[in-house]
Amino acid sequence: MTDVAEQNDQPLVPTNEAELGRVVEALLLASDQPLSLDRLLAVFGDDAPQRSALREALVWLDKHHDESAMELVEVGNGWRLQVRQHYAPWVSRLWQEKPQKYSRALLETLAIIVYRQPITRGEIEEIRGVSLSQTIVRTLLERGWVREVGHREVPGRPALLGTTKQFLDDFSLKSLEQLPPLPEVKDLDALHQALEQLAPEAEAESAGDEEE
Amino acid sequence: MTDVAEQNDQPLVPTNEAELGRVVEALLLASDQPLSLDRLLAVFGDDAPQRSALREALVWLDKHHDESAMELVEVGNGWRLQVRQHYAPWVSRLWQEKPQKYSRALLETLAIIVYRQPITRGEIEEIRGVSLSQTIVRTLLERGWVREVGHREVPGRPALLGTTKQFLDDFSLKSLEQLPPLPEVKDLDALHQALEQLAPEAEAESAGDEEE
Amino acid sequence: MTSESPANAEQPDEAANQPDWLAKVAGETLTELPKDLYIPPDALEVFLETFEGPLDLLLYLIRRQNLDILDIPVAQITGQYMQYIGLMQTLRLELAAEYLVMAAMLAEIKSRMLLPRPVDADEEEDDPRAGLVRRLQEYERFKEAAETIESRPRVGRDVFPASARPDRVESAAALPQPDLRDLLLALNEVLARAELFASHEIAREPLSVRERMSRVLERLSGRKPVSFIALIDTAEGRLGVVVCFLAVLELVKGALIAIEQADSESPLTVRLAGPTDTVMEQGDD
Repeated sequence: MTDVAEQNDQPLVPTNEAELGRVVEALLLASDQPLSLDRLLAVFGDDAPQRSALREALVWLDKHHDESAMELVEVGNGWRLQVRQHYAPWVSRLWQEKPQKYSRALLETLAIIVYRQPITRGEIEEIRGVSLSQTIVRTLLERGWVREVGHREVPGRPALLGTTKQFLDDFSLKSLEQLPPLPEVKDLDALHQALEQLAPEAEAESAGDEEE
Repeated sequence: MTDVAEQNDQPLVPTNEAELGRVVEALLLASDQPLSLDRLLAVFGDDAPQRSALREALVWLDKHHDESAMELVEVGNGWRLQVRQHYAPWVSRLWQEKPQKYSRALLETLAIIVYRQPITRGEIEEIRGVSLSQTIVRTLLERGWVREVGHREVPGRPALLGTTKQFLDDFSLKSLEQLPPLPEVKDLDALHQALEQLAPEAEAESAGDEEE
Repeated sequence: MTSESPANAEQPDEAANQPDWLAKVAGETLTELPKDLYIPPDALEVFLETFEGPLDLLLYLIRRQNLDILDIPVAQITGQYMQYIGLMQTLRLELAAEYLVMAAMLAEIKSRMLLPRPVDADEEEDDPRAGLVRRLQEYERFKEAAETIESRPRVGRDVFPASARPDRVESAAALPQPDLRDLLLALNEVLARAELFASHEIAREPLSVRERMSRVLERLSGRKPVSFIALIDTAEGRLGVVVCFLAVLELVKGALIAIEQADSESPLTVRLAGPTDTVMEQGDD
């Protein structure tokens, strides 16, 4: 928290192996994907260090984490800092602890993708009137319910999102056809009727309390 | 990293400070939210270490990462490992997308909620002198920075808005206490004087007593 | 919505009191401004967007006066304010309502100030400006607080949480599984908010076409053209063929793919629309 002031758009070039190692560490920690050497180099812009220097920094980083819960591994797409397998049991207990509920925002986003696919983030934002948080999209991608199916050929080439087979499976649908068409969704009574048709046994008893 | 084999569903209780520290490190890294002491303890189930031991492990962890690019901080929801501010400039170049910028209207609204919570929309509008756009409230709710904490018992039962722990997390605050107090009324006399000019013949003595 | 107002009429000498005003237009600092305006009209729109409402604007005007010209004539602030309103009305009508309310309030204050007051009147209670002063002061405090909040290190902008995961986790954690009801109710809520969905065309459009559009795009994601026939699975029957055909048409309409045919004899091929296929207008709803 100390030397923020001296930082500006153009970060300083790290001068030694350890400092370069820490920059790489920061990058790997902040990224949720493995980073290739090229991707790492790109961050430095014109002041990119030598490839060899970067490799040395990775070696430094690896050694430096000898005593931590993380390890540096090289995978197909590049380098990744990951939690050592040794600690996986605790992590799995953390994750198991509470299957949270998905937010309304996430469900709305998913519903829009279902009905309007293929669709870009921008278009989703337009419909919902709110900016779309990165986390929501990531969760949907991780869950395998949604994936990028292409790009819209406009400036920026935004990704187009669509639903997957996995989505159908997880929601017990044979095809999207089984979902009620939009007009019914708009009419709350018709919606409930459609829902009951979908799964008469399951929905029958909870018919009263759908609003929260 | 040799004894993976002896690990099974029931992870061993870490026996020393450093090992406990590494378990905590693994948990914090794997969680996408800060973790409180309670949540950390819950992971260990029946074999939970002492609270004090956990605290010591956190101290160990903090010290252990002295020379790394990350730091341990305490925020609203608990503890978080984050990239040191020093390395933020490189990290922010990792992504093409610029971080979301929030409008002044949104920030003013947020500030009013922070300092005047619980507060209704109407009261916010009164302070800002403009009607509050739906989008602003929705964005604040969606970011999880603000939520409805109740209703004012007046006609219409308007919702009361307040800030959340997520707000503290996202603005690196342990508690609201850490924010500076609401700024004092600015050079009261000068402001008043300026208004005086509206009608110089009117009184000049009501300048002293504007609280709030 | 008449822009004629009493205040407008009484400021012919406004230009004489021109403060040494600075405004930024397209990055350039203006020190000299047209005699009849504080801000040139085309800059005003941009300029106004920097104000968050009538209080903000009023505060700005007062602060301005305060710094530069304390000896401004009485009607100045109101007059200036009215002038902004007039311009706003021509440029950004939707902004005007709240500003008009403030203008009315200013006019009211002014008129009450002109009236003689009973000698024994309670000073505080009777001061028509007291309420306004308080609101301005209160507002200014939050304006400042907003800046403080903005400058806090923010996750995603200045603060980056460190994350790492184990390569694999043995027992897969139970993930939340919403049911269809949740999903549709969420959709229902968006629909209630966004009339964008109201389009009949969309309403009639079978969902399977949407789904197929995604499939087709995926299929083409290798960037290699695919023969149109290859996209159709005859095993799906008539309906399947129709759905596929509609999906392709939709995609063409949305400029997402392009259909090509070398000559009238050769087969139709379908490929992703390239950056070269300039699209003037996105086939939006």
